[in-house]
Amino acid sequence: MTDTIPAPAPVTGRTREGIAERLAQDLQDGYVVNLGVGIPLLVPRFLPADKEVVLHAENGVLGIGGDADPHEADPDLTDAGKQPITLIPGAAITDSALSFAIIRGGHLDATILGALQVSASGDLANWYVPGKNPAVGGAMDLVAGTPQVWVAMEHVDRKGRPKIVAECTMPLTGKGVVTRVYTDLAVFHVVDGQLRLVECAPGVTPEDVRARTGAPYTEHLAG
Amino acid sequence: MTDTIPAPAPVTGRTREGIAERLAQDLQDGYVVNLGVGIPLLVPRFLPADKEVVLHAENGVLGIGGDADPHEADPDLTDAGKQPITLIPGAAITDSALSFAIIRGGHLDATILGALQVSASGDLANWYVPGKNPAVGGAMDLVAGTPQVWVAMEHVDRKGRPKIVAECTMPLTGKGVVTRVYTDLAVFHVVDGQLRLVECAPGVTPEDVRARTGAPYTEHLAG
Amino acid sequence: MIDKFRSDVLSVVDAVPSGASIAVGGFGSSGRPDALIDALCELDRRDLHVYVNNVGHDFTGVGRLLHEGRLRRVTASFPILQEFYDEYFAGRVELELIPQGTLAERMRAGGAGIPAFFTPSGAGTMLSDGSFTLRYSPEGGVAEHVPAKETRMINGREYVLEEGIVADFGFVKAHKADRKGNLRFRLSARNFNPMAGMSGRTTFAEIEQLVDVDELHPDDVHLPGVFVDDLVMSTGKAPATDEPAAAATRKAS
Amino acid sequence: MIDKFRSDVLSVVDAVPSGASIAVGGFGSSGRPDALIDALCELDRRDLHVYVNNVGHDFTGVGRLLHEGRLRRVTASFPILQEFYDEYFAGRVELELIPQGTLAERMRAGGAGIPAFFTPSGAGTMLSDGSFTLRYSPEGGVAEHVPAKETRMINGREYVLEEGIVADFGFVKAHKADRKGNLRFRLSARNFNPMAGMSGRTTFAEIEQLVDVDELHPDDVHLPGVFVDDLVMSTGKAPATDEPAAAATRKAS
Repeated sequence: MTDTIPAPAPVTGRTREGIAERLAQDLQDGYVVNLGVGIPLLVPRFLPADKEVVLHAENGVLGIGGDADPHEADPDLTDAGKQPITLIPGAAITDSALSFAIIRGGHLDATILGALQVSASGDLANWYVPGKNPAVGGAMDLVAGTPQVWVAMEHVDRKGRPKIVAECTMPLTGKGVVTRVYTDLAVFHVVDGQLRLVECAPGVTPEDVRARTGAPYTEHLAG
Repeated sequence: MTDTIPAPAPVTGRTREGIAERLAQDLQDGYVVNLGVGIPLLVPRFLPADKEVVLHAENGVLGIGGDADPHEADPDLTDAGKQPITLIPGAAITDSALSFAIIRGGHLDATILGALQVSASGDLANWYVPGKNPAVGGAMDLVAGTPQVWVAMEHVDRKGRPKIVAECTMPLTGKGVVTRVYTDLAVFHVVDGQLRLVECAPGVTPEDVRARTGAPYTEHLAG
Repeated sequence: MIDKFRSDVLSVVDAVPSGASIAVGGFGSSGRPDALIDALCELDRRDLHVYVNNVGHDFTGVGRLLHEGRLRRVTASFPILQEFYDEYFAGRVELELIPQGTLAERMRAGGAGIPAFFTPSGAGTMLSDGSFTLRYSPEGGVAEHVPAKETRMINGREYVLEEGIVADFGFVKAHKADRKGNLRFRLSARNFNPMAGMSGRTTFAEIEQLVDVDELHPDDVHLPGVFVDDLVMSTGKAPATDEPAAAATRKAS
Repeated sequence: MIDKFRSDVLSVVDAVPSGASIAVGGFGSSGRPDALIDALCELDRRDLHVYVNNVGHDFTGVGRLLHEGRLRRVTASFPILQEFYDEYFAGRVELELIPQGTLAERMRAGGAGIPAFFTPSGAGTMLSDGSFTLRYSPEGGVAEHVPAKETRMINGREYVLEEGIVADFGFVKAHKADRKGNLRFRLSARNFNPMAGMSGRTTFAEIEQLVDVDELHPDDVHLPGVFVDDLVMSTGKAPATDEPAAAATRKAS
């Protein structure tokens, strides 16, 4: 990571909602998915009506229905962000040990997380900015156990620096764990420990992506 | 263990029921106890009415009420010997992992087991006679986890050979795990890895016990 | 939409190839998934490695698999069945004997992403020191021992390292289920069933009752549907009624 | 006869000395045993080591213990509270930061007689490599790191060895209990509570409702009374009603 990359020409890709909408298209019917904070929490808005995606919260909820309206909020029923929620029919509650048995044991289909950095080999940094307040929650368990770890994030940080980097400079959450990255500019897959650009957002060119990405990757664009 | 100990003069100690009755006196109100097969299964008959002893079965039953009469037998409710049982009010069912978490984690007060041999240092052999059919069940977990392991057995085997021996010749269930031994002739405690004779059965002399015991021990008889 | 209920047990169990490993619930005949086991026989599967507490009696349950020569190895704590031992001593089936609590914890650990754990159970015994016979030679004598297990002193006490079991399949019997695969067990028929369900990469549950998807309260689910792939109806005895526990509960004398 | 219910929380919590370690249930304020924690303050206990997922917000829960300077060390995954970090960076409280699933599994393992287990969570990170700061120096700079954890490659993957937590005390909040100590939790207030109850050498549970001993069906007990030593009534908010789950359950859009 460096501060000295010359600023590329402006490009407008997907909005945060657009990133969530694009990612939602790739969730399959019947998936059980854990969502991190940030853009991932926007994903449920964009699930097609013909897909049933079960949402898991690591405090022991399988089958989140949505945020609870104030009149139905129950202090005994919250998501991992401590927000009051509702349940779907067929929901189940577990204790924390069984919740993380589900996570670590690979029984979720996917986890969707925000990121500070993703490396060329799929390393993820998303829990701690040195010098700030450290807290990890369930992030390290989620990336260790879930077969598909999808990152949803802005392509560059607020200062315009790439968040997809050759090597993470931020403390790692897990090594070689990321399987897909959805950003405002592009979609990457990680295959055999190597990044592949598989899709550019509408109106974004491969050159736009290249100029804003700090890691080596290969292009596998359709069509 | 040897076949060549000269047969001592006959002595009549406690019956099997008598062993169970004597042991039952030492169970305290509120104890949660796991019972092995053999003499231990006779213990519940002799619990005083003013003591509540909760019986655990390793297949996940806390609070056995007793054997079920044929008309109330339920195939979904058995003890560790696969016999139909009843429950007491306040009983709880667990899965096998939590049942053994209770056992191994030291949450039972006592386990009462039969034995093939007990050694001078409290080693126990009770699961396997070489050449016969091997099966262990929960015995090794029970002796590993339970703070008090009480053996209830005949003092000598059918051939008159001592079952309390200097070193076990039978395969061990656990090393240094036995804390008390109740036999037809005597009661022993194991303190700091050493056997102590603390009580002779009525009509039995310390010499009778000495002649039928194959292990060194010290006498700590009351009165 | 998620509907895990299947009407045909054979087409479900058809996914199990010969040579597979299977974690099986049940304790004695209580909570034993006989419909799933019987389907293995119907489909003529062989060379199976079964993780199970007991091998059954007569020729039911895992005992039927044994009787029909379908087992390569049994990992169990209490495989009391004379025909099983006859086959074991003749070198026709392997026995990995482990403590009952170790079996339960190994199944749970495998399902929970824990590859190995230390336990005090079996330390200093033949079940950890490499002297137990895994397989006899058909000509007589020992062909192979269960390997010695790693041990470690922790706070002055000896512990044995045991591995989590991730079986190719989990076979479960449950009392009630909804179409999402949420399971509820009844009394001591629960036993190893949640563990077997966790341990399987793919898990099948045979059930006594299929209930509406809003009938099981979220707090009353014993094993969530996330561990279950397919549901089939159990066969044999009539489904147990709901409340014999009340009849079976009486004041302790 | 067994009756674990006590009317006076202070006489129960009086058993906890300064310097004790306590495993505490709750996730955020959901299922947090505030009556037991507040009693520690009333009794002026100090120098405590608390295992808990969150430190609370404002000055409630573990946050109150922090605010009153009663904590020596916090073992947690998500101790988000600015005052906590202020105390941590000033060297007045230690932080052992661990993954949330590791915290839950360590509490369960300790209660289950498992002294240590391997987990993939945290492998190759600061939370296992010895570089995380356990304690800052009051003069600035690092006084002590969390020691590096043992790692092992198993089937080509790196795992971290984590120890079971056996705490001196377990603090639990439950929804219902009977006098035998059998506990039932409600919705996501269950969370770490069963684990905290297992982890404590001695465990106290504060409860919202005391029910007759035959009211909890044996299949509906979430944590059996064998893990619980004393019961006290919870304080604060009115006991939750039984069936808001139905109200909170609606069709997913």
